[in-house]
Amino acid sequence: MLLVEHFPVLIVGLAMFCAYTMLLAGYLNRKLPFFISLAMNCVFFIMSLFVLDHVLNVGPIRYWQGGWRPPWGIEYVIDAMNAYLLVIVISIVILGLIYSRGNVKSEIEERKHPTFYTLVQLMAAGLYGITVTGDLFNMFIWLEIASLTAYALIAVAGGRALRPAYNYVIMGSVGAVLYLFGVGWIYSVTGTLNMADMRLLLPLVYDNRAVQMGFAMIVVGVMIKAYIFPLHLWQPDVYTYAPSTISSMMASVHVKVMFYMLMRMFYSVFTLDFIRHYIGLDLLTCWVAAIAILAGSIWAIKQRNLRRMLAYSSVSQMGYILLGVGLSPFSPWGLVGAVAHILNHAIGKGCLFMCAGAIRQQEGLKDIRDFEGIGKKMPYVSAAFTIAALSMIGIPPTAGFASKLFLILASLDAAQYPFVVILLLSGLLNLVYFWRVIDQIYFVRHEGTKNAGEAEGRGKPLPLSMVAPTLILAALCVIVGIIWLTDIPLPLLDRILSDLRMGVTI
Amino acid sequence: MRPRGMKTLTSFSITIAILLTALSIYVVEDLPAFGDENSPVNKHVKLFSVDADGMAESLNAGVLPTEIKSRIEKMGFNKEENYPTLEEGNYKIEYIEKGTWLGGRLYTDSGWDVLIHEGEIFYNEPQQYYFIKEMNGNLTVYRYNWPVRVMERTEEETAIINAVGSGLADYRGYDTMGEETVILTGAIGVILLLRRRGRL
Amino acid sequence: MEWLIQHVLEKYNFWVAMLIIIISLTAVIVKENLLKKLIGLSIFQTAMFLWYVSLGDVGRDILTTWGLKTGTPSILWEEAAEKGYIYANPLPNVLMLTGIVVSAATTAVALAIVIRIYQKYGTIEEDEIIEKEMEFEREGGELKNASS
Amino acid sequence: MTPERKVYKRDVIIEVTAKLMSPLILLFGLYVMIGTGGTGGGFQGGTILATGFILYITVFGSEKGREKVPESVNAFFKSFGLFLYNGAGWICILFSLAAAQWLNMPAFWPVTDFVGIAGARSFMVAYMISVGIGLTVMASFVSQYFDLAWKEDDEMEGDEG
Amino acid sequence: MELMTPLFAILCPAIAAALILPSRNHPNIREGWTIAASVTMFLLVLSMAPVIVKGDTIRYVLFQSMFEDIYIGFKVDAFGEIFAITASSLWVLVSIYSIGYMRTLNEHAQTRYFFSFCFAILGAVGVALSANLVTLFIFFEIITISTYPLVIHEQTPEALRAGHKYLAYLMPAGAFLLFGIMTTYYLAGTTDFAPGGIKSLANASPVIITVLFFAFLLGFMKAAWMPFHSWLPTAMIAPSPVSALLHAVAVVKAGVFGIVRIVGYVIGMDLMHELGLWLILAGIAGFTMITANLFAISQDNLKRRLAYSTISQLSYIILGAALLTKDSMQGAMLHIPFHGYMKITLFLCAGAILVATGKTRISEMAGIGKRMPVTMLAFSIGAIGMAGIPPVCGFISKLYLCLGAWAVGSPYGIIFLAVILISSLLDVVYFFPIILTAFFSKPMGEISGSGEDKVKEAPLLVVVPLTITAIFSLIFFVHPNTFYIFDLAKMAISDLFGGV
Repeated sequence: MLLVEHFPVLIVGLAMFCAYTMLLAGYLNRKLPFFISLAMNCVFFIMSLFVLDHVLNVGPIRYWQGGWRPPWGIEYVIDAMNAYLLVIVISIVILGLIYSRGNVKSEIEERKHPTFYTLVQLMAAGLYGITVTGDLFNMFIWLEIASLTAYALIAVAGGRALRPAYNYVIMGSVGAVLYLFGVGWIYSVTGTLNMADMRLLLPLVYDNRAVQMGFAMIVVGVMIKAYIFPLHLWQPDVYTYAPSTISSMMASVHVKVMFYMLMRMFYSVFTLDFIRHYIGLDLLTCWVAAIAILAGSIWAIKQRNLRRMLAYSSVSQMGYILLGVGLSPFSPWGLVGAVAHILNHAIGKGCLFMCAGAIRQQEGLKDIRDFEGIGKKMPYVSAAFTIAALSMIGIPPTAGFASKLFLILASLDAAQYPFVVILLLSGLLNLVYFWRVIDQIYFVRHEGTKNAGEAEGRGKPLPLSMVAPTLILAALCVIVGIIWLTDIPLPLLDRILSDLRMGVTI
Repeated sequence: MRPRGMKTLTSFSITIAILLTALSIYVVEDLPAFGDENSPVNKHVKLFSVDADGMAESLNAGVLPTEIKSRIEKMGFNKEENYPTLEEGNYKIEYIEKGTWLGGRLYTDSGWDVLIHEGEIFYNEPQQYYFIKEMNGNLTVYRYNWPVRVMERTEEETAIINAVGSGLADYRGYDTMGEETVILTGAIGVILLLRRRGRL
Repeated sequence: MEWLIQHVLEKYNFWVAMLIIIISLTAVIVKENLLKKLIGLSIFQTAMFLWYVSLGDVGRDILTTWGLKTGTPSILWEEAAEKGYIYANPLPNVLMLTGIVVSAATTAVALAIVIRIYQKYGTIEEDEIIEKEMEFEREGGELKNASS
Repeated sequence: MTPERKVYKRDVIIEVTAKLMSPLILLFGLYVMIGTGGTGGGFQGGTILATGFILYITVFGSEKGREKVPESVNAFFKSFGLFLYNGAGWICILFSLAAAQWLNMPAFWPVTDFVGIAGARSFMVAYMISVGIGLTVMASFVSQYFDLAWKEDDEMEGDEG
Repeated sequence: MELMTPLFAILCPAIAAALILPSRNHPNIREGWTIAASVTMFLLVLSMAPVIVKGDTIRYVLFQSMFEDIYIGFKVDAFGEIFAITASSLWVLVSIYSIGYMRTLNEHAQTRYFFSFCFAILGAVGVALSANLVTLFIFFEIITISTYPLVIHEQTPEALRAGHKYLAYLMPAGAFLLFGIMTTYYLAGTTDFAPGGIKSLANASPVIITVLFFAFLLGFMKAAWMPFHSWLPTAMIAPSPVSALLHAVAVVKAGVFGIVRIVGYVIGMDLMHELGLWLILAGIAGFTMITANLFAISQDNLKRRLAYSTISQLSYIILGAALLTKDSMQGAMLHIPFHGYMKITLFLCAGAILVATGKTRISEMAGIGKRMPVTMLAFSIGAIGMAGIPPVCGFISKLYLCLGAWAVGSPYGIIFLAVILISSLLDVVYFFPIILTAFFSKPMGEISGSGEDKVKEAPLLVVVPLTITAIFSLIFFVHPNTFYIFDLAKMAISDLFGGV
């Protein structure tokens, strides 16, 4: 075997190995775990780049755990989609770690840092695992690791974060169990747990009610995790009160990986043929996504707490991705839009949450109406916020414009004209609630500007470790946006389309 | 006195619960019968059936008929999908009498057992893969699933007579590692949330 | 009778699992007490374990057309052959061992959060907690969001 | 907020029984943990071990329990069990020079010379994986018990949102 | 031919913006960057003119996008070159002017001002040079966003309200434009500008073409055609140089430019004529010309009056494009630079008056002509040109427009000819009173600058640019081919109508 074929399992396994080490190291010295985790994740990042290169040039990696042939053992399959997502997840986790270096000091007492970083590392391991695995039950394990760590990491903020965290525990566990239950339904009529094997055996029993039931349960369970519109109710409180690092990590990568599970279900386990002809879910998905887009934006407009606003904005942005997936049966550009928006939203929303945390840490401000003069006091953070907000609105040449372009083209190509209107309208709604913040930051001048809110470290300038990741993400918003306009990502997209068995290339 | 969020949460999840359960009870009928030892989970899953004109002879002769072979490969169980190939010499066919006790399973029907060299790295024993059954002029092709294969092979592959243990720690070892990590996660989470003394 | 055998006796385990799921989900939703919610959740998971494991069982006498068979634990032993026993399917057991561990860990974390909530609010009744949070906001301790 | 600590009076019978029982429980747990060859396995064994400790702690209280199961040992076992398990996988990759996958026993691993590949697998499963699982499960449950059962009259921490 | 000149021309303001930020504490260096960038860009743009006059077009593909037949790049043809020359040449003068203006009024946040100004100009020139609709859209949005800080420069609540109105009009316009562009790509498979229209668009159904046309019309709301005009007078709260360059030349002309592009290079004259869309467009333009002038008469605030005059003058260009005849098209193309020069003169004069006396209302300007003769002379030149009276360049373009309207021939032609003449008359009606009050009416002490009567000319940095623009608007009359404008217009016409 080539060495690069070991890299996916190395990434997941070593991520956990590193977590155990961090626990011991944290017992000896409280500063150590952060550096261990940072170094290891950088190594993983290089590995993931190698994996992406190998996948694009040679082909998918299939790794048999324990040397057992897939239907008997656990198989890891890394095709273009996984590799692409893996690179995104690892890089954003690294940036989040760097950010947390300066941020955690002000939000969590010092004696808890070792366990905090261990849990963050374990969450990262769970996310990597979901990304690379090719086995339905194995995916459930990683899902549980990622979720459990998330519960604990949200609740550690204490105070108002506790009740949302508990809601999340209940709803998230119900979602996970629903997922496993759905897997059980499918397993009961095919007798296998491997995704590729399942994909070959399922068409024989597509009209079996158990299969359709399993599909419904899996979709509902995963939708709870990915807060697709009607099931998003745990999310705004959680994102509002969780530690800044955690809300930025969850909003940028956690939910993306959860949504990736949904895409796997749609494209790799079941086929678009099943979704269109046996349960007729394609247009329904599009409309759910459309409602999510509009409702999320309207809720966001009603908010006055910055992070709550961003949380609702995430709900609407997840609608974008779901809309792309829903349009993909009609037009390949839908899938392209979804794939592009996974990256764009990860970058942009991560940057926005980091900015929110930075503003809260330095000035102790949460209410948008108190933001006068932030532009003067913290120029870099507000510049990053502006760029990321423009990307969310979809102003060229930022990243958001590219995904809007793809999705509009997809809905034209699919002859689903209402969605064109909805996409353009939601761009304007995003303008409304983001521009309000930008105005407050830069332009509004009241007499006797008041600073409500008291957080420690208020007024004193932010450490570089918090500003740098924010700026990097903001710069990426522009760079990625320009790259999407070129034809550089074309081979990647073609490979993703063929690996997800769209049967077409662009 | 409850904010709107919780209300909607309740109504949503009640509807979800009722929907799911009603649906499930309706769907249970399509499940294989409880305790059926020939169900896909317990033994083998049905792939397809062709009419047997002279295929029985070739099967007895130990040769897989090209029609069955092509059907199987067209279904996707081929080299591209990383399944063992059905070339000559890579498989061997055995006839199994009705009532044979094999692989921890009692054969309620007689048929041909297709064993395949799977080409794994350290084990290259031919393993039970397909089962072809003849009934009223039709050949039905089945694909064996986990339990048969494991019951047949676990002793010489892992030297563990406890199939649950071998499955837990060996065949699906990576799952179990994740599971232990989940336990560790729970413990660390509790430490993070509650512990007020000691070093961690 | 035929109908009964075909629809109830053949599948009674699944029916039972479904009923337990109804009960547990109702508990999760309706109960105001956080611990009772948690208990409902655990019952939900356990019902799923029952459902899974009953997939793997073999050899009910009602069904078998071939002599007397009962499923035995899947531990290989020589006499099984001539005794004509057949093994239960080990895979669901493997999976459910993992599932049990996961549910245990989830319960632990949830309990920890409940304890934190009790330390903070002095109660684990949801509506009282929300009442206290409202007081917080009236004191201006926390921001009031416009949507609620 | 937390209710005031009650002082329980000690009971000889319970303490003696606990003193007698818990070592036996631990022994049984060890037997179950190693005995993957027959029934049993790491998880069951680890749970039984944990019950042994928890019985002791319940009877003698957290402080004395802490003396018997120090935090350092606990933390060490928590990680060490998983080191064993995870390492068992890496060993296979290392010894086969990245020719075999994770947890796939290479033909020229020292043990395989005596007991063959299957024997080596069973050795690894019994003495590395099961023991690893057992240690982790024991340590995790004990520490969870410590943290959940530990009543402390600490004040409500302030509200950070 | 392949030349990187357009790219360099676009990069100039970007580099200047990048350099302005670090040197925010040294005003001289900061404004030095602006001047240098503007001059360089003007020379680069001008250097392309001879090539184009020879009948060649300069293409530069920045990169190929992943849609086939869509590339991000520049294609400089005669029409685009006209607009580019206008914007870049005026940027030189306005940047000099704005230095004097900002310093005299010592405004706050000058760095932000110059920074956004650079990006606005980048957008305008980018729109002029872009090769297809997608590139044009990118630069269009850049204009919209980068103009917002300039509009709300005062940061007073009413300035913010004006800015919100600005966005409330222009961002939906961007949405419409995007819709139009994607529909065009979906129908035609390409978005490149082709003289005489994109061929493959012709076999789409008339309904869709009409929808497309209206989407584009709404998308180019920057052209301030009625009834979607009211953002422009509101945006006049911005500092005078902004109103001068952006709201008389760059932004609004970008909108008009877009409309002419659509008429001539995307939908095409034939299609416009078949579907009778030209009549709708011409009707809107004529309505706007008359109504805006009537609005203008009632305004007392000088800049608002100028804004309404701008709205009506822009509609001259739209009308010229809509009439679809050679002469009218040429008149439209000539009116872009000519009106730019004249109108910028007027705005700069308004700014100069504000700098010198702090007056914004016309009723207060009685007798101001005696105190600042140069400014008011320049102002009267601009006003005469607006009315289309020789010897100012406005006469030429309006002459061509009238010829074009006559050439339409049908009763419509006569009607639109009458409309042009009437609105020119209205121009006279609302411009000459200003000149009269300025020169020939006695200043009343309490109105004309409380107490002090010693109002002098504005500082030199302010007066020189407006003098230059006034002189240029005379030069364009005697020698219309300055900066190759006239040849370029002929070039564009021959491109559009095939052969001279």
